[in-house]
Amino acid sequence: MRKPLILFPLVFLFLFVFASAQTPPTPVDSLQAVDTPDDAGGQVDLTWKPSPDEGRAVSPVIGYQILAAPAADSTFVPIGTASAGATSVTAKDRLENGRPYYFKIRAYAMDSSYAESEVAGPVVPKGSWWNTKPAYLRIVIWMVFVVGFILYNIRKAGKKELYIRPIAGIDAIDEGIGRATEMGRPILFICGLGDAAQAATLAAFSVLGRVAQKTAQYQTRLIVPCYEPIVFTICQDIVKGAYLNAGRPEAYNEKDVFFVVYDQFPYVAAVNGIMLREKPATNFYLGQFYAESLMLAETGFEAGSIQIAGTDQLIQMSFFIVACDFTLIGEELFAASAYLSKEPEQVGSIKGQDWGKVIFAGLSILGVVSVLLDENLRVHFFGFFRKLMLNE
Amino acid sequence: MKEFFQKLLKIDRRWIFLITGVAIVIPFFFFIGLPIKATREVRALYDAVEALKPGDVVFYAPEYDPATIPEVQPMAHAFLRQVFRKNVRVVATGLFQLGVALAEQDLTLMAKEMGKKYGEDYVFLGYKPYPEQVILNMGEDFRKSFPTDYYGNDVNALPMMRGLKNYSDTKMIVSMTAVSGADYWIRSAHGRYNIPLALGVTAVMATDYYTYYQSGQLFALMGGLKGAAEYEQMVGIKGKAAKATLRMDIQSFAHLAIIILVILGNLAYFATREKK
Amino acid sequence: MRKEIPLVIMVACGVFMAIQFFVPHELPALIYQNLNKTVQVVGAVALVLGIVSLLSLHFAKINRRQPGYGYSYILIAFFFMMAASGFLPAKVNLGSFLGTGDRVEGSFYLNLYNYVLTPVQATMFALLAFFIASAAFRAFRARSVIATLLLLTAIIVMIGRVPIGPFVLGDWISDLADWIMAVPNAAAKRAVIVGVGLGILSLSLKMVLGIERAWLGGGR
Amino acid sequence: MPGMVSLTLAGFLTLGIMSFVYKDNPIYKFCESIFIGVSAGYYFVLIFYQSLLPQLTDKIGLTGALTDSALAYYRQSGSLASVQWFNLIAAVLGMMMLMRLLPKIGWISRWPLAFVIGSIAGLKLIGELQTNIMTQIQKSILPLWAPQYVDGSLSLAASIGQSLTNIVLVGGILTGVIYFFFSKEHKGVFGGAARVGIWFLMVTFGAAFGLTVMSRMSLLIARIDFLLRDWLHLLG
Repeated sequence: MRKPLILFPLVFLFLFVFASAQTPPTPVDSLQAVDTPDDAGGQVDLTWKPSPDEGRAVSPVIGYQILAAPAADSTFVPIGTASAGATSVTAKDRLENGRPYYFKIRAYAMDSSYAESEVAGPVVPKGSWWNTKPAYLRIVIWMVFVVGFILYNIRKAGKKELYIRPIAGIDAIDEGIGRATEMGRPILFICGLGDAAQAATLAAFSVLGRVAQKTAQYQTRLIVPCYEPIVFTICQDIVKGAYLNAGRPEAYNEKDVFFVVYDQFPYVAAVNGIMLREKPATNFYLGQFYAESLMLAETGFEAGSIQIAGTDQLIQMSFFIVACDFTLIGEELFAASAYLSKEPEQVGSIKGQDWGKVIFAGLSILGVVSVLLDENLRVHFFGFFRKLMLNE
Repeated sequence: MKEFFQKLLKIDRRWIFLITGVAIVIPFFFFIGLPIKATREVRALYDAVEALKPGDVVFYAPEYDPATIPEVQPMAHAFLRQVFRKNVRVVATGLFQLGVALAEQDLTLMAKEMGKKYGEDYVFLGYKPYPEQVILNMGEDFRKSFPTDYYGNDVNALPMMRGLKNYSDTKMIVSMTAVSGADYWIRSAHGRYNIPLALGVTAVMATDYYTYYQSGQLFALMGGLKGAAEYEQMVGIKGKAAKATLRMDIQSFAHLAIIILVILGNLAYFATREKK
Repeated sequence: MRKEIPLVIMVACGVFMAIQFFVPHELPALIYQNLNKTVQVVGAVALVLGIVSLLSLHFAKINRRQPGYGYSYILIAFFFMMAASGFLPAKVNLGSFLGTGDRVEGSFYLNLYNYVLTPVQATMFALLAFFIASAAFRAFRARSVIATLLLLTAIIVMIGRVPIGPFVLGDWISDLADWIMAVPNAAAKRAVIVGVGLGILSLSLKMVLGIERAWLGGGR
Repeated sequence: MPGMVSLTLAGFLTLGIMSFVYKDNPIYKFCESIFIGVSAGYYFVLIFYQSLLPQLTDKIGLTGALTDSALAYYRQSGSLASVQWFNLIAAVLGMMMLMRLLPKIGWISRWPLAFVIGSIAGLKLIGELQTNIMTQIQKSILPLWAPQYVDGSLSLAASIGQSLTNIVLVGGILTGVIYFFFSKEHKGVFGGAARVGIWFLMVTFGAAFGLTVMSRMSLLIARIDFLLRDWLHLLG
């Protein structure tokens, strides 16, 4: 739509030269200009009442041109257009923050005659420091609730022992390490194919920390082939640190935490090769996984390894459930670090998450019930909650 | 009988591989042409594109690698054919490192076929790592992440990019994707900048993204070969070009083979278990 | 100091990124965009580190004459061939079947990509079909309620989503498959999303607050 | 141009990689090494040209930052928007990352890592809340009794159908969420609900698996199509 509008002035010029009789239209009325709220600046909202000649029979108004100038008496330059029928526009071009601007609107008629409105302004466009749109306010409300819950529980956590239900996949982690130690075979740990930006990868890091600490104690070999370069550097730090903490820095082998390749299938080819050659006793697949999940898990099965998997990717969970011995489903992966560490702050955060689920469930039930209830009650009372919490 | 079942339970997986392979090869020689119905979620994209005016711009984000060509490319081709046929213009990125070359090939091929000109009818911006950041940057201005396009041209020098600042100057974002990058589009492009978003995904991903379709975050969703076959039929692609339609037939038999294997496995499991 | 400064940097960046979401002003937006750019640069440099790790691993294998060290020669040779061809000027002609240098159509670099990486990727992906068949055969046993549900829905979806299902059994099978996709599937998926969402939220919060610092190495 | 050499290479590699389905063997190892070497080289070049070079040259990066000193630029233009500060930061952090190669000061690489991880964690904090939690609640609020009208009159069958669907949806979401409760023991009614929740999860996993079969089969079909049609010309 924009391109033809840019051509308007040219067309008008052409018509202006060759038109014979012209009847200038009535200009637009009540032009108002205000700085656009909740923006980064450089924008001004203009509103007006349309020219009554939009609908006249002889050469009706076919479009508007927006003009701006730094002073009311200086030269106005076109900065945008609006089509006939429009009553508002946000001027975006050629406006700088912190400088005053005056605006007027030129109504063009079919025969290229035009009329200018009164000048509006001055307006100083500026950026806002806080987004006051309701959608953003609701996010703040939610932040206060959910983050508040988590923080509250983290603070409270030191005072008394908190219960966490058993999670089979997490209990299996120690078993897996024990098995490898008994069999004298290595452990393979894969942090997934996600980058360090993915939460599942971050969750895998903390499990890797625990596993590395144990393998350092038991002197079991830990192989960590990495996919993403940043993840690789972090894994090195984690394993090295864990061996240091366990008092066995000499047992750390830098060549066992290595970067393979940043490409899905070459990576799988390499890891499959490692599985078939090193025959690890236990394989960990924690983090973000894609199509390779099943190739890894099936090869691991062929190699006779116990396999423990966890991911937040729904589809890959289904593969892991089918092909692995233990699977951490979704949030269980995120609970793993807290569960393993038993640190009060960590456990507290899990409790905070549960409270988050309570509000989720509570709001859903409230919503469902309110839909069933009397129209008035719903609109006035529960409607308040919905407006407060939900972007609809 | 029991012995047979016991053997079946311990069968070498290479036999399973062989059976699967045979079940796929044989139907290639017997084309039946089973009927395919268009579903609501696929039709939504077709209708939305049909409703566009010539000169409108769509943002197109192909993110699939050679490995997912069979599923995603038929959709991409059908979609591009329809878009170019409607004289709608296309701005594209390729934010998946393995798919950049493919994205470029697809666009060039379809544009050539439909007689479209680079820089006027379509623009390919190319690849930058950390897709989510790039997607967010483009919500401010395409030029923030892509001062130059894939071919190294200054973006401002391309006629089509004039007056095209960010997503809000496009009518919709359509991503044909086989990677989790789809999440970024939902979260950062639709979530933050509120542009209508449609996805074409692999059949695997369809489960994941169906929720987003239901919740309205996606206005349309195409899943796998089936979605592609439906789209091909709506756009009216015929003959050899309609790859998805042809292959849906064979798919049926492959599925049957697996189901029979699972049933056999269960028979064997129950037959041997009772005797213990 | 080796752990405190990174922690401070992380907390500062984290808090800033969270808050900037609510600030439309151009200043935070500007910082934000440039932070993103920085993330890209750091990622690119990390890849260089990764490649150094890969090469040093294989050079070490060769030096120590570890079993299979011969393959390391091949890996290293192909790496340098690929990298060199990518950096060679386009003018350099490597011969009729190798192509030219640089990353232009018909160059050695793109030929290697098209004729080595691409077909092998597609093949490996296709191999998954075999793995799925074997996994399904091995693991889909109606051992318990849970296992039976898994098996049954898999079969219904498999048969309902291909043309032969409705063709033989009638339209109800594809309707049932669609209903499973649309209703129970969507319901459970939302539960997973909410759980994962809370998990990520809490993890991010712990990161921003500096409680979770596994990434710094060695826990506490 | 690509000619026989490339095609033969492609065919050889394909078979070599496939051979591991049978068992690990020297040809597989050989192909694996080629595959990794080529891929590593490919990304090395790609990242260099597509992200390192453009970010660190021109106006946006190292050379820019070093040539026209950031401060001078600021004084001259007076506007923060055009300052090159950030490019200097990016370049310095990139350099710090490289310090890993030197064992003595390798620890400094944690700074850029902290930078990356912190930025991402902060970004996620809001993003997750908005897309994955708020939106999902909104969509979970459904009427348990959903009257459906066909041609203006209430259709009982359709209403019951829709209501049932809604009840299953709401029930599935709630029980699923209960399954993920960690701080309460799963027993009694609560445990029963959690059990129903895991049933729903299993249905989802089954559906995901079924769909995946579809996806993967189509890939294999395409591969075989290529073999039979384009390579062996067995099909018309």
